[in-house]
Amino acid sequence: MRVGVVTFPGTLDDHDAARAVRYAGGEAVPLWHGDSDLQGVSGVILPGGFSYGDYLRCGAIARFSPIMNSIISAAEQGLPVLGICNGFQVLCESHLLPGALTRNVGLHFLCRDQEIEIVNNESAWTADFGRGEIITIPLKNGEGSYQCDEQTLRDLEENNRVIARYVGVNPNGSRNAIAGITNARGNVVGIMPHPEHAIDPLTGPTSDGLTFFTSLMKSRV
Amino acid sequence: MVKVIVDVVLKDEILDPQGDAISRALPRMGFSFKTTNVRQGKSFILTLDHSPSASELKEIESAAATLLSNPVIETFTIRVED
Amino acid sequence: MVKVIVDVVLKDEILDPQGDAISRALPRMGFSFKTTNVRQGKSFILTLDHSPSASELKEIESAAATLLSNPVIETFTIRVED
Amino acid sequence: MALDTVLIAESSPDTPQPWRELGLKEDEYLRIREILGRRPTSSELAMYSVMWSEHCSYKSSKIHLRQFGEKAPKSDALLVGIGENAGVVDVGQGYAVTFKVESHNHPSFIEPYQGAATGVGGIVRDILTMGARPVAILDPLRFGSADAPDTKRVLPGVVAGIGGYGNCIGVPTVGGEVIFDKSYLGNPLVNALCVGVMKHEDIKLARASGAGNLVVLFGAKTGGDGIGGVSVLASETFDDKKPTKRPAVQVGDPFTEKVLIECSLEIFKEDLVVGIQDLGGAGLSCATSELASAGTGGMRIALDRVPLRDANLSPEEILMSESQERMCAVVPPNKIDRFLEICKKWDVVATVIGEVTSGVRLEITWHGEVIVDVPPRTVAHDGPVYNRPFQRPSTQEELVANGAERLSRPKSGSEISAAIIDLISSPNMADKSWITSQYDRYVQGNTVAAGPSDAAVIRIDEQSFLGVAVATDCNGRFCKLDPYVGTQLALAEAVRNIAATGAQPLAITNCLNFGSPEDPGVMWQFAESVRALADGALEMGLPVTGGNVSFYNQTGDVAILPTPVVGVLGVIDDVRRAIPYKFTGAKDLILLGETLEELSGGEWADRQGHLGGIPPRVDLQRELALARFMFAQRDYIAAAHDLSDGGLVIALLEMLLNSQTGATISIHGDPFMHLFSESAGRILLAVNPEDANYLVGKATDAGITTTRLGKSGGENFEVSGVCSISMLHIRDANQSTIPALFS
Ligand SMILES: Nc1ncnc2c1ncn2[C@@H]1O[C@H](COP(=O)(O)OP(=O)(O)O)[C@@H](O)[C@H]1O
Ligand SMILES: [Mg+2]
Repeated sequence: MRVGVVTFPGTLDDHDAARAVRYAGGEAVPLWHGDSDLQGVSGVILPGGFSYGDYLRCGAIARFSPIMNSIISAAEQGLPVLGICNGFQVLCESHLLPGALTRNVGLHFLCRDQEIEIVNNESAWTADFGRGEIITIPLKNGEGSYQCDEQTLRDLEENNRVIARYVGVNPNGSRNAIAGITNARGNVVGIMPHPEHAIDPLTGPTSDGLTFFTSLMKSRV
Repeated sequence: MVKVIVDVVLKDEILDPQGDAISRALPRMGFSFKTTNVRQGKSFILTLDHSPSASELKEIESAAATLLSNPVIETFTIRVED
Repeated sequence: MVKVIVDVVLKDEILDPQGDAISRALPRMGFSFKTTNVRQGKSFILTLDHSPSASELKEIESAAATLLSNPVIETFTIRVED
Repeated sequence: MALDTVLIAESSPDTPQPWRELGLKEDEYLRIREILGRRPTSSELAMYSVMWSEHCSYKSSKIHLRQFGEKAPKSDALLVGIGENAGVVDVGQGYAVTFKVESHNHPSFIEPYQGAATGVGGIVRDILTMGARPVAILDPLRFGSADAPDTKRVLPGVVAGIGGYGNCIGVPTVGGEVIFDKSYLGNPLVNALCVGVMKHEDIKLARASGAGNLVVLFGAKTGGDGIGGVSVLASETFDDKKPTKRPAVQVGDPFTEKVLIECSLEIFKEDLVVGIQDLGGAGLSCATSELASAGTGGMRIALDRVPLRDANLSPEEILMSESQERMCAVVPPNKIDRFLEICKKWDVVATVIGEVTSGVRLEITWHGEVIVDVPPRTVAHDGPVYNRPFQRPSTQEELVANGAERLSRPKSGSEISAAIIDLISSPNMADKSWITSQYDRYVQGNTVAAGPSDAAVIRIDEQSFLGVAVATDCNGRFCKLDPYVGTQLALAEAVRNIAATGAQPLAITNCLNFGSPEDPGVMWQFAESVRALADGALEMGLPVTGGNVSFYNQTGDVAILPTPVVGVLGVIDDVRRAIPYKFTGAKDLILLGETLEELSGGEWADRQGHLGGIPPRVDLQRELALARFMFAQRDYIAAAHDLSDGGLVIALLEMLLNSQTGATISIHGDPFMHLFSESAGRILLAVNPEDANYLVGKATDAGITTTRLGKSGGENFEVSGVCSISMLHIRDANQSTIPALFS
């Protein structure tokens, strides 16, 4: 399966996302922010980093790039899209996902190995997990606190759109300890911690994150 | 030179950890004035070499609503300073 | 409720990468108004339940000069909004 | 302000010039006049003054640093030595690794966030300039007392600045040091080390050759950053009305740096440059004169072509500006189109500002008028050299006579318990994860080990699992007691950290942080330190590949503890076989190396407010034997941790805390001495019980003393017959100190 990995200026984890796709048995296709051709990929990953320096607001400038225009329309047609960290922020800025990510309550960048519980194992990117499975993957960001209004929160909770929740102490002040969410259709997923950094215990805390990518390989959303 | 300033603040219902941290720090630093609330906002100072026309102001407003602020969590106001 | 707003901006001679990034993004997004310069600042909105006295304003000024701004690279102004 | 040109300078020899305000000595100024055969123009004066400064010319240290060349061990690994932006070593499989440390001490005191951030930016560009992808950052830091109010200002800012920059450019920060001592109050040390990786054929050098090749400036636009000093040229001599307030504070733009990294690597890949230099201290003055001087000598620059952020800058200011995130490349004319195309792809401003000429002079024009015409070597390399007087201070005798071994020591079990808790919770020994959790250690996906590991281990090839290990060390108190021994102890410790991971030590870099070279006592510390490092490098067969000198680290007359930070790079053929620093399951605990009664300058003595005596003995051969043993036996060792600050007790507790278990050990002899002595040449091992006899046998064969300490397990740290402390209590003591001070 061919999976697109987008590089904006300032993207950092694109190589890692591509490596994760390869580890999962897929082929990673680099997508450049200035192009608008999705090259027929079956899924797209918006990796972590600081697109355009994250100046202004995280993900705000990236949202207006040519590649995002194509991704937004394809996602609305059902193309699986995974936004990790900065990618999650871009998805919120693009209104493919509701809410926004704001400054961590601790006010610091925080890099740690984080336990999360997979709450929804029906999305394109989580179907290979067990429901309620607890995994450990790295969290690393300064603005990872998920915020939204009451109505949105209710909608997310009632419609099984929370993908994952932080286990234990809430690391950043996210509402309902939300670590990731999906759209109504289940093809667009945003997740704050980094599954692509947990694909091999040699270089990450676990290999738990690999399942996000193998899920896509099996999915038929 | 004319300055058009876009002030962006978080909506009241959105958590503002920086504002809260400042609230807590003020008394600790020995300041005695009492605040009921502290919020931190952003401002964007656009310098123009002319007074903005009505249509330019409209464009600035649309930039403020799309690029400079995120309507999901923020609101903005615009002031012009000559 | 009275709002005392402390506006903090980088000194003119200090590089503002954020402002520069916005300058570059605006035309890319199709906005046609021309800016000679964009700077990004911060604001602190202190809400008080009374009009600040002269001595309170003085204290706020000193908080602005120490906690809220970094005098090495920033300057500030204070406005009161009733 | 009137433009000062070469023509004007020739016809107005007596115009008074502000050489003194620019930091030049009278004989230095006269020397410039002699070189040029006339008075310098104000632009030339600006260039010479900054290039002949201590920071750029190494005028006080050069005489000593020569030993690194003279005593250099023969090394096949060294591909590029001292003199380039950073040294390069061969790590096998066609890979080359470059690494270097630099200091940004003073700027980080003035503005901690930006000072530290631009320090990281600067060293990363030095590494990039060699043709390498930057793959890791380490940050050796020193602050004043942890509870001093100014430390609360400086430390959080410095940490946020390093994280803010390093995280944003996508280079993992994987190691470093955080040490508190009152001597650093008012003079924190912010050193940053960067490691870069490339293939042999990608190595780039900083030289301009080939007449007709183009000089390209690319990256950020030039602003008035860091030219506070040179504004005297504008104000005092020429125009008093001009605002002279220029920012001494440089602001970093990590996003521009990240883009510059990717853009440069793409340019290197297509082999589009013949020489390249980053713009650091002294900006264009340095880059143009160094490129020309290291090449054939001739270069012409049209300074008015430099893209400016501030249109009011004078040519002198442009020459001196230290605006960040800029690079200067020498590009053959037939490759310039492709070069500019790649810059455009990355949205990087690139401008041809001049060309290499067949002459031997560096000529700089401003709108057609010649404002600089100099032999570049006289600017870049032939600066003044001082042999500053040095002398062992008369107070040294008294200092070394007052050993910590004579202090009264804890004896009873409860006194020893209290000393253990005091030490593990002391700011120097406390858990630093409040700091390191602000750094991205995962980005690039090659981090095999990061702090609190003894050394960082980075994979450099995904197929073969080739990797490198890096560590930095220095105990300034040891160096104060004896700068020669102290420096060799720093080297020994850094090598031991590499050894503890099972890597093979390969090369040395350093950052020599000292007080004023004009103080003969400080100069003695410096001379001893350099001599020790050169001797040590020779004895260990490890080349010194580069480094940095930072003088004038003092508050008033009081210098910081001499702090020669030593960085060592090791190579590891298969990172999957690296020795971890923590373990799971029941293990036997074995100590390698001998413990002597050595408490002076150590952590326990420091907690008693005591500094005096003789530092621990250093035996570099013994360190090498340990390194060989660790490498040979790496597959039999479950976990290892080197002993250094705080001795056995700290090494043990750190290993146990990381492994989330307790232990029971027994000690033969004076328990306090064995637990708290800081003898060098020791490593703690955790091994599977069935491997213990084998390993002890092998160590004995290698001439290494071993001690079986006991076994891991349980919920307490128990020293049989002495004390038993709950690990929960120890963990709490260890973890709460730093957050309580700085959150
Ligand atoms: N303490 C030292 N030990 C070894 N080499 C040093 C030391 N200090 C400086 N050097 C070398 O001198 C050269 C010039 O250093 P420097 O001016 O700091 O370079 P740059 O301006 O590129 O940072 C470099 O090759 C550097 O490695
Ligand atoms: Mg350099």
